[in-house]
Amino acid sequence: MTDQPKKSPGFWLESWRQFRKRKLPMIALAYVVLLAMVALFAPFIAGTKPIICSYKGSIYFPVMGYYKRGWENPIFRKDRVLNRYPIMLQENDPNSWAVWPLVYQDPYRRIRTRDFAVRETNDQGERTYRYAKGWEDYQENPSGVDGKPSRQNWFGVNQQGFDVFASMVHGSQTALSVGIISMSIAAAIGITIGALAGYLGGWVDIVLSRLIEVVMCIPGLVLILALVALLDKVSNFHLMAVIGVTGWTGIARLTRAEFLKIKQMEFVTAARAIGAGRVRIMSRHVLRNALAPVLVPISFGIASAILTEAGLSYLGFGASPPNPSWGTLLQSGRTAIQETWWLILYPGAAIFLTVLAYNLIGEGLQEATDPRLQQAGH
Amino acid sequence: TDTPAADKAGAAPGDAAAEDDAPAKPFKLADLLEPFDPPPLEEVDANANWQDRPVRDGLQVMRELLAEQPAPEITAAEALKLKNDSPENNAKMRAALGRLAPKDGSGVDHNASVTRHVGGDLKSTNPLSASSVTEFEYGSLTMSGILAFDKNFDWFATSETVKSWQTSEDKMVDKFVLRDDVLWSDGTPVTAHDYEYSFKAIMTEAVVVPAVRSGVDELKWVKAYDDHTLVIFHKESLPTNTENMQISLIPKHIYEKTIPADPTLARSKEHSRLEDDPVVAGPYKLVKRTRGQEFVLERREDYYMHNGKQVRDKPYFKTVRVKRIEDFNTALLALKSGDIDQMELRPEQWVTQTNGDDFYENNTKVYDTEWVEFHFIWNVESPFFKDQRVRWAMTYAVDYEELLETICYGLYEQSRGNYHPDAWMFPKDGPEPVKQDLEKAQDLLAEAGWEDTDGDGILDKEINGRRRQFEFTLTTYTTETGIKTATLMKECLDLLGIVCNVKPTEFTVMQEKSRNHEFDAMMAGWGTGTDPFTNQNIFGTDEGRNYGNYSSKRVDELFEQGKREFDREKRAKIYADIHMQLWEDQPYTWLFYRSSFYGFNKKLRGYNFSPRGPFGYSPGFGSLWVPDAAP
Amino acid sequence: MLNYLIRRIGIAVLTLWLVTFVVYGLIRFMPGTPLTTDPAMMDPNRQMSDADYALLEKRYGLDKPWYVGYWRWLGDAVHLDLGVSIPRNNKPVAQLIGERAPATLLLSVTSLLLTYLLSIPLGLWATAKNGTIAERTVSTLLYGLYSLPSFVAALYLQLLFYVKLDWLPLYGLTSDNYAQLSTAGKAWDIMLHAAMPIACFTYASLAYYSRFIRANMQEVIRQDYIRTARSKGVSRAAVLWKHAFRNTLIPLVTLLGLTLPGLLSGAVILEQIFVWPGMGRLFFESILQRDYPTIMGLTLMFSVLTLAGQLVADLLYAVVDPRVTYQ
Amino acid sequence: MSAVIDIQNLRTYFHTDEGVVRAVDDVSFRVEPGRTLGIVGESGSGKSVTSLSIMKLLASSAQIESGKISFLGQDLVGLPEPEMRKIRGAEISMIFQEPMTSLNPVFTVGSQVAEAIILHQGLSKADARKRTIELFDEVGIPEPEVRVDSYPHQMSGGQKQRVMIAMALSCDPALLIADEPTTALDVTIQAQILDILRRLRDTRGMAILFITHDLGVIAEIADDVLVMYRGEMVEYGPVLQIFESPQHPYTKGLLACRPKLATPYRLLPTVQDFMETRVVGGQVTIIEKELSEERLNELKHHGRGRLLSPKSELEAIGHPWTEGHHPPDTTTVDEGTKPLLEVKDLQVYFPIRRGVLSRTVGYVKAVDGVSFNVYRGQTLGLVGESGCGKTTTGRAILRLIEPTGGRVLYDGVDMTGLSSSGLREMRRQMQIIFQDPYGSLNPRMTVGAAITEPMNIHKLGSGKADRRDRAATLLEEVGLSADHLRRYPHEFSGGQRQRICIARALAVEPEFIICDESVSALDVSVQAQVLNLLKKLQEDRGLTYIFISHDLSVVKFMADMMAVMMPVSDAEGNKGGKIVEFGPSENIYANPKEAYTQKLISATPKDDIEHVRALVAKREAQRAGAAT
Ligand SMILES: Nc1ncnc2c1ncn2[C@@H]1O[C@H](COP(=O)(O)OP(=O)(O)OP(=O)(O)O)[C@@H](O)[C@H]1O
Ligand SMILES: Nc1ncnc2c1ncn2[C@@H]1O[C@H](COP(=O)(O)OP(=O)(O)OP(=O)(O)O)[C@@H](O)[C@H]1O
Ligand SMILES: [Mg+2]
Ligand SMILES: [Mg+2]
Repeated sequence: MTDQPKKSPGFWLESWRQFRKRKLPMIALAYVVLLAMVALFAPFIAGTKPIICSYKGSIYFPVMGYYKRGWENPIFRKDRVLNRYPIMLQENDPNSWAVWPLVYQDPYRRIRTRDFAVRETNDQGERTYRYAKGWEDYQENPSGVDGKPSRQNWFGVNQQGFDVFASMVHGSQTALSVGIISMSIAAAIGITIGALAGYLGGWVDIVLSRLIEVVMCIPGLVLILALVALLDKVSNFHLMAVIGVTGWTGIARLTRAEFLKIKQMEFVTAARAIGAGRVRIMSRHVLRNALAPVLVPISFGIASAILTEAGLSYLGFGASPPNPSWGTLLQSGRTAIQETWWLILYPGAAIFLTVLAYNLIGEGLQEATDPRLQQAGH
Repeated sequence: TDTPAADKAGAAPGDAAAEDDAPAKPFKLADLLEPFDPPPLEEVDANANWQDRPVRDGLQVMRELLAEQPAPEITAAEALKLKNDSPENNAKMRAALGRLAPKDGSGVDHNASVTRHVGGDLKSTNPLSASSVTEFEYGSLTMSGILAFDKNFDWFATSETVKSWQTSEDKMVDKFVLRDDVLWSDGTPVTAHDYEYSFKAIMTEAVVVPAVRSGVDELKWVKAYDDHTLVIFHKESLPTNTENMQISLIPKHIYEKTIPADPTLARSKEHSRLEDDPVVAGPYKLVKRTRGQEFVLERREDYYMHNGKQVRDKPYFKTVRVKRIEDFNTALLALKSGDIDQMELRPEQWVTQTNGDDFYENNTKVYDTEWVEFHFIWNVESPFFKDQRVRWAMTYAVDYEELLETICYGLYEQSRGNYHPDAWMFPKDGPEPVKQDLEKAQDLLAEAGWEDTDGDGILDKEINGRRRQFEFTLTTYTTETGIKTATLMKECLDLLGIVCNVKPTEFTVMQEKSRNHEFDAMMAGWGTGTDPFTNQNIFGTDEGRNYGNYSSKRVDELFEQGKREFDREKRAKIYADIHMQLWEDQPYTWLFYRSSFYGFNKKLRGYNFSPRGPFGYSPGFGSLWVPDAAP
Repeated sequence: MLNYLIRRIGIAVLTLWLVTFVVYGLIRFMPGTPLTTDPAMMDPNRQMSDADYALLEKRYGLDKPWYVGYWRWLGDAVHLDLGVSIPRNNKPVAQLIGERAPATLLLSVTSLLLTYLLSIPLGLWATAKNGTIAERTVSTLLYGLYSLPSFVAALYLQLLFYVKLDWLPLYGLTSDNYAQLSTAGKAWDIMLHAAMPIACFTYASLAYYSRFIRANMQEVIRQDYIRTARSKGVSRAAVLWKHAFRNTLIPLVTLLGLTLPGLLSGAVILEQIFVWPGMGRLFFESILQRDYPTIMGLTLMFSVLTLAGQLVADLLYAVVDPRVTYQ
Repeated sequence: MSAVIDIQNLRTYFHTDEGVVRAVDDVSFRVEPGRTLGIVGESGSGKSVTSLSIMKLLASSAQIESGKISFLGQDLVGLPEPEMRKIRGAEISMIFQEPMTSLNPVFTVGSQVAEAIILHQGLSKADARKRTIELFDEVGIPEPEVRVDSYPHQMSGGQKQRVMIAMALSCDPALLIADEPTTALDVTIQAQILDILRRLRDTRGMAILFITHDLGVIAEIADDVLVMYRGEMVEYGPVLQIFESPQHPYTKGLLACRPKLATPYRLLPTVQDFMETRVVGGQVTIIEKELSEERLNELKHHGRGRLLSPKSELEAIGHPWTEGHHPPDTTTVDEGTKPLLEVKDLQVYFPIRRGVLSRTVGYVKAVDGVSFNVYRGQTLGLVGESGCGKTTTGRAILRLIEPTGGRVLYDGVDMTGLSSSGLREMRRQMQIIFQDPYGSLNPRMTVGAAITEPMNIHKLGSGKADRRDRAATLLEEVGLSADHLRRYPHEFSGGQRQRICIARALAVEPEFIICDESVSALDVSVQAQVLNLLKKLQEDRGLTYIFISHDLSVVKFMADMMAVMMPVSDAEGNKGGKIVEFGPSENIYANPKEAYTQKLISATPKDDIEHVRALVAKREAQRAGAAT
């Protein structure tokens, strides 16, 4: 043989190569990755616990307390710092120093003056505050309609005075995980069941189609309420599980329909003729060609899970509060929609960008997996 | 609009669910009552040594009560120009706008109509089926009973229906002489027999009554000696007997035919028809009803006119439209545009959205304190809250300042225990409001043995040989204030090293868990009864509403004493003692008293407030009026 | 095929049985009964005695184990008796559903029609113009709409069309003076009332449907037979509409089948905001109140619709694609 | 006379990830009304792309780089799409090379033809339908009234092709572009089609651009011939000139490679015997070669002679073995040997459904009681009218469709009773090359993946790299290059796809292959190469083939035994595909018994120089007659 053939990279790798060439989907992907980073490092971006501090001669990382409360060193509780790091560090140890998160705000509480000042009564019996050094400019968060975006509260505050920016930063975890995890569950179940039903047909189809119908018929609300009634602490994970476990039926039906159509095609017969097994035909031959209608509900599903979470919060069945999620923020903005526009605008924009991103990725994926599109120089 | 289901049920009386209960119990009127043979009237009269009780006109009572208060500083027109942005303005506006119409009804626009707003649906128009606020509201407009209480919870017989009211000296018998000019809306006169029949129907096992049996079942017997003479026999001599005599009234001449055939009150054709075209005895009559949406009442001319003579005050409105708008934002928009004339405002609506000209253009707003307190209930049986010190630690942990200022928008007052400070039974030197004191809380917890021994930041303690983390669930209704308050508590407890999981819970689950005492802690609220004895079922050992399992011998004894004591002064002392005992034991952490906020259309006048809000008493809604030349 | 239908219906009955069984078990398993809230709703002065409570429980058969309750329900349901709503004063469930269905259908059918009417041309247009600036802008706009929750959009609509412009009524199904209107006036009145809810129902699904159509179209327009159609000189629109679109009907039919049960399910939040007497609220309230007969009645109805939707979709597959046959 | 189409220096390139593919590189020609230009050339040389360039129906990655296409004086290159649409279908129509995928699966074939008629001739629906039926009848579709309502998947390959022809002819275009329009048609129908084309051309002055690889067909119809090679035009001139004195070595090769009915060769000469191409720095140089005596000998004597069924069986089927009657190297299978494949009374019925409830109202008896034996190492040729059930037979043997009745025994194993895993095992040994190469390739799989997949499944080769090497070798063996591994099916020409399918079938090294019209789309040079390969494999590995084709010369070249299939009416008048003649291929050619077989043999186009001369002379005479 004269020339060594270039390595052929396989379907998914090739798709990725194609995907990479597309500008918009790549931007969207970058956005999602950025979101993931924000979610991961949320306490570093917005929080009230120092990232790193020197206190009484040792170095601590109180910020870890956001991930797991035990990771915040117990010395702070013993010294009754009680979440008032700015002032208490200085009060307890004048030599201490600390590196603070980008924004001194907390998604779980309102920032109050006592965080960075001690209340004193002066000789005239008036109340004054002694501020921690370097914190003199800080103000406590306003609440409700007074909480317009400001230098300190970039995106304003909500009714309770919780910082919107901090809530959104920490809420990106929910936004990301609720969407992706629930839809991964739904897609995995939906595609598998739809593929089996559509391809195998016969009694398998009869049984699986009934399963789809049963799940479709059981009202999701009943399931969610039953679950919420049962659990003491409803976490986002539970919601993801419910959304995922109930949300696959549409995907399954679409997959099944597509499989019904594609299995009649000649190349499937050809695959059978070379002795390919069912699993192989389903996964390598049919599924690849059935992606178009299935990618849409998945990419929208990721986005709509975020909205579902918001809707559940609206009805009072969301995750246990305080649950900094975009949905709950939006929801809380509803009560005074004319005044607190920032509670609609920022989370709304974030949801929009995310919906857009997932859809662009979905579109990109669809194009990237379609070899007939690949040459059309983008 | 009859469905086969209704027909079938109508044809086959009895309840489907009870079908297989071996020999289905035949319908027997008043089968829940102990047999009793009321003595002849002469005998009753002879033994009673009657003492007269007040027979009053609700509006007149109100006029007198208002007269005791200082005269309004400003006129209504001035009040309507004011903005309600300070307690002073609120007081002025309430006084000015609360003025009642003159007794003779002059200056009242009797052709006016009003559109009210309710949050819940009118499920049934049958007085026996009433169970929720909306139905009792409907009842107060369409029915006129024999008894009522004023804004201070003082009882009287209503002069619209009653000529005289007497109680025997031993408080075991009450006698009413009824007026003969009250007619059902179908023209039949209302008689004492209607009351007797209503009572008996309520006390029939087969008849489905969700709520109205309570209280009435304390009565021994109700007897109509003739059309006008109604005598009520009690089981015991108690100050609370008066309340129990509130019998929901139904027309005997109609229901004695229909109830035996359909004790469910709803399934038969006839009952379905009555649902939408009820026969009423009160000032207004139902003319239209769209379930889940609205119902419309119209003034009955034969209510105040009898044989061409005016025998009662003419009700002020021609039509009363009651709309159900669940969504408070929509309701507020409707109020602003004049689509509805009155609504209860949410606290956040009070502080936002109702301060601009768009609100004041058509409306004004007022508020008043209600005797509704909110609290955390601690389940005394739970391993965490058995210890009184822990409960106190909880009380000290609450950041009241934040709670009142931010969550309650500075609108509410901090609660100081079981009874309201304005109430007559509140102790003279009652407890002072608690201030947050985390150090004290920490110390109390430490005393109770809760300490963070493993350095994970969470308090723990050895209970029954096992180390337990201090982690509990705080259940709350899915209301905004509830969730916010619970969230604040979580934040506060977090500082103490206690994990508190906030769990907003739907009403039914909350109720179920409460009844079964399956909770650690719960955010809840109690409204007030008309009498302090009603709190017995909240704090008495093993009582129905004692969800937190609180038990104190002393409190139990005091309640029993209070129930039998007729003297107001002595009762006040007894209930004050209860108050103090409860405060010491802290089965609850009392948080705040809720106020009620109302938006009214500018045309409306005459609204006043009782500790239960503007409508839950006599005359309540009946005092609202629209001046002749409404602005 | 007739055999197929009969078999499918037979299986559907079994499915229905399974669904109702599971749902009944689930709702009985949830804490609380229809009576739980009754004592709490009462005047603080009054308290329901345990005896009264037990009496009520017995009356509604709640003292029996749940499976007994199920069999009873099933027995009645087989005789087309859906029972009566417990908290709604024994109103027959069939009547309740009957009262709510028209208002719900008005919204859902109109909005479904609108969705299809708008999204099909949009989808086709987007296919033809794929990648152009105009198409990108429109898609982005639609995604924007999609991400705006309807409970927010509803409020803005109310502010705009009611408060600012005063064009549309704020809430409800009819005006107060509805009874006095002429027939045409009545229809117009209802249409005005329905306008905002319909808009809220429709706008979000536009993005979804048009994107769905575009995705499927993109797969099809690269097939050889599209080239054939073009070689015949068929106009661009006809190529898209007739040749390509027909080939994307299978997924679309599936989607239609999936939306069919949605026709009667209503939307809790929107109905609450617009005080719309629809199924969504009824269902939601019934669940909250543990109104077992009503929940079951509604579940049964939804299930029948769902199953019908699936069956119709399966039958339509063979109509829209001759290659698919019934086994 | 002004040209209908005049192309000058056309260049059409594909811009792909791997670089520019110069599919058409500087091609110029013109066709006058009433004349036919035949385009021949190597598979993949740019014939289809040229025609698509004229139609402006190129894939989005293709671009006309330069050149002029003028149609009736109008420049098409710069013509806006709406204008172009008016021309398409009405003035220029095209028969696409792959009829299988070119029909819309959800419309009946009739409606697809009628659409064009309604569109361009403004006929009513009913009239259009009538006209469609007429057209169907004209192009030889049996039972046209019924067939108009068939869907594409219900028709055989040849039937679909005829639908495409009907569609193209429906509007009397000024220019007809026919891209391999008769590949899937048997010769009788091919002759019928050619007749129609000729008639239209002569009576209406239609210009025809006829792309084919069959030089016989060229001889039959073309006035001028254009020979393409690697995107370039290598020879262009009147048909006689090309046949008489081919200039370019490629043309010479082409003329020599074609298997003829009377071919003496056992292997075929290929173009490589006439020229050598060298690619030096992207520049292709062609070096002419002479077919050496030595090579000729090799071709004539290499390879095995015919292998006939055992004598007893020959006896039974009416072709007794008579010593001396057979070519000297003919052998028979030993008596008592078990046949490798036994087909017994095979039946395949397709239900016909009607009405809303799609009740079954009858059956298409595609295969109705077919029996035959194939012995190890033998090649069975299966010929027959298009639509008679050849493909269906092949599929039923492999149980790709469930037979309605009958039995298939392979190596003693009953195929009809096998479980799915058993079947999968069998498919290691039995392969089929599908008639529809494009449809049978997964559009989302590269060619490399498609060819290595069977090896993966059956665990052949030692690893990924090894499999890829084997795939590359296979591709080269069928005349493609290893570079093609990374490409997707849609990036190939029709003939290239067909070769990919052959390579895929060979990948598992099967012992039995059904070739369904497997070389029909290949130009003679590549066809020769592929046929040689198949023969060589048979010799080396003892492969067994069923060779389905309508091209009798190819079948005769390949087959030991031959079966002729035909729809035969039974007592009730229902037609069912049956074998009407079965025997040693030499015998059948020499002495066809069935009238149909005779017709087939006589209708085979001839391309010997005398015949071409006669044809040309006749045409000239006709033209002269018409002119006066
Ligand atoms: N979409 C595409 N992308 C890249 N290359 C392509 C594409 N389509 C065709 N080609 C290449 O262009 C060349 C010319 O193809 P074309 O279809 O014109 O061949 P052809 O002469 O018609 O061959 P055949 O006789 O096999 O049909 C081939 O080498 C083919 O591989
Ligand atoms: N799925 C189907 N439904 C109905 N009829 C079918 C179906 N598939 C094939 N047929 C019919 O069966 C007959 C045989 O078809 P088959 O494809 O075997 O023909 P063939 O001999 O291979 O023809 P060709 O040479 O044209 O490919 C044809 O008349 C065809 O119309
Ligand atoms: Mg070609
Ligand atoms: Mg064939």
